[in-house]
Amino acid sequence: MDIRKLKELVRLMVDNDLTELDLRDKDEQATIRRQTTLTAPQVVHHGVPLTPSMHSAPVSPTAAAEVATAKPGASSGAGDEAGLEAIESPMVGTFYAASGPDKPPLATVGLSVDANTVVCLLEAMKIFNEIKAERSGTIVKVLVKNGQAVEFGQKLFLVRPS
Amino acid sequence: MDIRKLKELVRLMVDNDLTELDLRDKDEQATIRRQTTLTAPQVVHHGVPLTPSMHSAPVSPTAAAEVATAKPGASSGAGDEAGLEAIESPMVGTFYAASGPDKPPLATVGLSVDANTVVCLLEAMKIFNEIKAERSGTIVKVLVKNGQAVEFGQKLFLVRPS
Amino acid sequence: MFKRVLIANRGEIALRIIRACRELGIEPVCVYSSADAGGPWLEQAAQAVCIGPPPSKDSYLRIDRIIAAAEISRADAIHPGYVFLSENAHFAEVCRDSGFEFIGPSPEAMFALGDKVNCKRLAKKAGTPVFPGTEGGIEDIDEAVQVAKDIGFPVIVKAAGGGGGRGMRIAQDEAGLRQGIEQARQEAAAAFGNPMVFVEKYLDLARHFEVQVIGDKHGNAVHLYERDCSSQRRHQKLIEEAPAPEVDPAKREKVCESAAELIRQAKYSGAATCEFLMDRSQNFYMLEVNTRVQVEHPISEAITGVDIVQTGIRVAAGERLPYKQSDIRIQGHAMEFRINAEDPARNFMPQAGLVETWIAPGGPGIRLDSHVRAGYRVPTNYDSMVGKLIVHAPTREQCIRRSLGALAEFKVGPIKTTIPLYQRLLREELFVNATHDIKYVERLLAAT
Amino acid sequence: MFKRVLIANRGEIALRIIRACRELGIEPVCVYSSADAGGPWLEQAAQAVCIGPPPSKDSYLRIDRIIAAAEISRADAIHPGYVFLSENAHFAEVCRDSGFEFIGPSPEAMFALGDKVNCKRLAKKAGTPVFPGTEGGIEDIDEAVQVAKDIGFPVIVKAAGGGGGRGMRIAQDEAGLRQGIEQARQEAAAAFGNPMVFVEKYLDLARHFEVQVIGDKHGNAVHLYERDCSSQRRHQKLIEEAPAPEVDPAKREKVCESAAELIRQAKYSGAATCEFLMDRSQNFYMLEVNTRVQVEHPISEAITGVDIVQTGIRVAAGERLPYKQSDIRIQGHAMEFRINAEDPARNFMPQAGLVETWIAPGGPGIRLDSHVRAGYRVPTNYDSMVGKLIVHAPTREQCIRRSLGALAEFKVGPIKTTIPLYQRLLREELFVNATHDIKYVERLLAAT
Repeated sequence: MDIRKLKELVRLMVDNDLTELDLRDKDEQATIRRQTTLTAPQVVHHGVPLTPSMHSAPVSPTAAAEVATAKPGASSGAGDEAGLEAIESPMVGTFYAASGPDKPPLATVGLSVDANTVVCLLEAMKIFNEIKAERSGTIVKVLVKNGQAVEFGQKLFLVRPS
Repeated sequence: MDIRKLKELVRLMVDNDLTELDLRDKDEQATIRRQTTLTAPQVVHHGVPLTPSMHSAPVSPTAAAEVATAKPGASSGAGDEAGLEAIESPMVGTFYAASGPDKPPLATVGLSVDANTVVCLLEAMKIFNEIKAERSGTIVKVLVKNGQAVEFGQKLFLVRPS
Repeated sequence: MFKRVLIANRGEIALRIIRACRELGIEPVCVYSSADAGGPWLEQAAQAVCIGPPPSKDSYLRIDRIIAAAEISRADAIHPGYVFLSENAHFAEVCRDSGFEFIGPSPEAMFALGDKVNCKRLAKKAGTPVFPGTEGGIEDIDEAVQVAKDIGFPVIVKAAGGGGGRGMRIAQDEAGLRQGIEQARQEAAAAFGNPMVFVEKYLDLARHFEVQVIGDKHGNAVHLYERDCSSQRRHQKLIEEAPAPEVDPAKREKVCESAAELIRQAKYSGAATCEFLMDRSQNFYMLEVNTRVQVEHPISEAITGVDIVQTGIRVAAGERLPYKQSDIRIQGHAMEFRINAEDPARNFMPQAGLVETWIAPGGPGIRLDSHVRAGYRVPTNYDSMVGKLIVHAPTREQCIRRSLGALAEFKVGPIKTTIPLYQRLLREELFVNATHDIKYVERLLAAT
Repeated sequence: MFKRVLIANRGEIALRIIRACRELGIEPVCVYSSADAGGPWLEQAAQAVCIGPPPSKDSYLRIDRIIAAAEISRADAIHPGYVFLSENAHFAEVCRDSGFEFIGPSPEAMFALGDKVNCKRLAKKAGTPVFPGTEGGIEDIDEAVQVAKDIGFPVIVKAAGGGGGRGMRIAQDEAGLRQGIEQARQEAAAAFGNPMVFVEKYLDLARHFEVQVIGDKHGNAVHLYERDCSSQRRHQKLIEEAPAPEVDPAKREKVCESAAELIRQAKYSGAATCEFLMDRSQNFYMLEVNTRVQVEHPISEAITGVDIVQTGIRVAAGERLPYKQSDIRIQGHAMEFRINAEDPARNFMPQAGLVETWIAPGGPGIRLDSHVRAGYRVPTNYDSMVGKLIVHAPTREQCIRRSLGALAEFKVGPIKTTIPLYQRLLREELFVNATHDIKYVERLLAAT
């Protein structure tokens, strides 16, 4: 599903005040939900692995984003502490710790995670992508701040594997 | 004594068919001899060390010279054979092994030399400069050919010091 | 004018755009793949954002990540450079829809000139010379023979739905044409499910002649004269020069003006190149239009004094072209040598790896556009061009001499480059006399 | 044209002359001292001859050895470059007498313009503006006071036989002048055995304005407009630019033409520079004439398109100047930055030694004239200039921006260079607004 199609779908939703859209065909599957008030994103799940989950909310990404200046691998300086693994950003976007402004952070220090635990959201092109831990263990450090811009490969969390 | 002055002296000699000129003052001393036939140079001696001895003969330097292409230090490849020393060219010019076309070479392999032994002539600006061995020993190799152009620092002879 | 421009490219063209931005008072933002982490050009950017792993399809071709990088860096425009997404109308559209100015033509103008059928139609309207031939498919073979006789043999039979050389036949005479059409139809039917073929003039000893044009959003367009890019190998340009040597001045003016008229008709803004073949009688036939800045743009900059990249940014920001056609005059002669990390002695084997020695030439008339320095590692993921040497001199003869000097000064190692090939080509009689054609490099290479 | 030219110089100017020779089809021959063995520019010569040990007096200043090298290499002309023997009329004469063409003026013309009294006399005849003042020595103090009043204070009292600052006094008013003449006379008498002094106009906030001129052996001479070299430290030029900023076009034409007329009067062939001071009212006063190609010649090449070094060789070979004055037009703005191996943070301490990093800038409008590369060792025996960065752009403002970009790209280490100083000067209001003068760099350095 190309970006243009996704953006058209999101525009369709916004224009018509839709809150949820669920599409499936033999190659693609997408679930999009949005809120009509200026609140935080709400998480969705995706079915087919290659199709990203999305969530649209009329939040200005540039207003919230801080400019990323760190280089990947140099972004934390703590990524190679003995025995720790880093959860790295698989994309470029803005980091959100929680699924809404009133919600608690998805992952804090001490949280036990498994491969499927959603640890944060990354927003790009007004679409919110949930990021999973992809490993089992315990969060020992959160390396980025809420609203911070992150680049591909940037370390987001340190995890002590279990 | 600057070049202009020397050249003027030489021109004076040529123009007036002089064969010898001997000049001395408190700072400088020069002896210049020339032959009026197209033969080889004749050696002269100089008094004050800083003043080169000279000899003028209407020999075309460019006709006799071969273009020097070797770099100093790379000109023989034999300069650092164990225990040998090189006699290096103290100037730029054309190498003459003998003091005249009918004369034997001044230095051949096997010749014993001392510091004052004249081993060759170097010609530049129509002036012939005698080159001394500057050391005692035996000539073991002649590194340049008669009529060859040499540059400053180029190795001319290898000597086994005594 | 833009405050911040995101450059969706890498290497020398990223550096070229950085330099242009800097001089316009714009902050350049780079995106890069992890293979390009530490790339020397990134140091010169105001900001650099890693967008993905080494493969282009996961980084430099990822529209979503590039747009996301533009968002987080708060850029207000995106420059695509060349190759990658530069001729992707969808990308241009996404940029616009996402609120970023695309530094290049509108998606509509890009499509209008990018589609070959549409482009040929526009070209005819603008008076731009195109290949003569049957316009649509051939129904009747006798009619095709008549067309071929009208335009003169040799002709080429092409499949309407074709590509990749299949469904193509070159015919030297009527018998060959009749046979060729039959064969091409069968091949095209089998390959593309569409037996439709058409006939066009075929040129084998042509020169590649391309016209640099640039337009603004106010309907103005000028040409910056032409480039000759006949020194090619496998359709890859090696040496380009401007102006094209030994071309009749009146014919030059006419074809260059027709190219400017074509982009005016297409309401095109930004830099574009109209590519032609030129036959021995100096007739021109348009091949296609490239809707972006080209690798070889610096030689046109050299002979006209126009900064094409800066102008492209300025017109994208809505400015009018700062010069009229009458301001553009050819000054001297320029050549560009693409320094590719390939070994010409070993069938142009790519030479990725560490560059230990990089000694660049200098002096009057020498421009080097390169992101490479000693200690740089050429990644295996992208194309092999490590720099462009641009040489400008008062005449073509002096340009050749100056180029030979610069190439002799240029030392790269241990990786091999195409420098020795250029030292050879600059001494080839065909090139020196400008009696070369687009196949001469391949003929020379085949002969040795 | 010459077949082989011997270059009696080293470093960047040797390389510059090699490049010029190569493009003219001449074989360049270099001489070098043993300190310069392996010098990168020697690789580009057709032949290189070692002429002596490191000290200049034993190598690059040894006329006999240079002539001998010309003989053994069968050169037919000798190019002196700048500094070393370039303004030595005796050397020019020896070259001629030895059968080698000296690439520069005749000894007579060199002497005519090199002698200050003679030069001033010729300048007056040619209409070249000189400093007003007493022409000969002062006999009567009252008369000197009257001259000073006529030309306006401040004035400078100079010893006729003087030099090195002794016998010089600056006077702001009549009392100061009377006292100054007395003191200068006593000092001059003691120092030079000659109490004769004279009075000239004194300028303290002037700009350095110099006109590039070039003549042939057929009585033709043109000027290539001017350079402003006001960014100096201890009389060493740091940044040069062309044209001089904010100069009245009519005044420019007039002074430049007067400089061309001066060298016509002197029957001068080759390149020369007439140096002037320019006061705030844009009055010009000639300082001296340099009878050779200058370090900063490339910026004049940039704005006029004339290759000064090649032209100098061509006129020495007897050719006529290939252009008339009306062919010379100013195009854009150019600046040159002398990259000196000196540490501006530590009182410009010289930085001889190994250059490990040498990353040169590139792109449009960037020219680098340098013999240096990574791995080169800067010898302690010669001057500290390791390269010249020449930047050309359409306007002065764009030239400053382009220069800032190029200087930011230029990385040299571990030796320190003057690059950081230039990055600072290009942001100084006095320089940016062209309200600077020949002392502004020293004032800035003293203030920090």
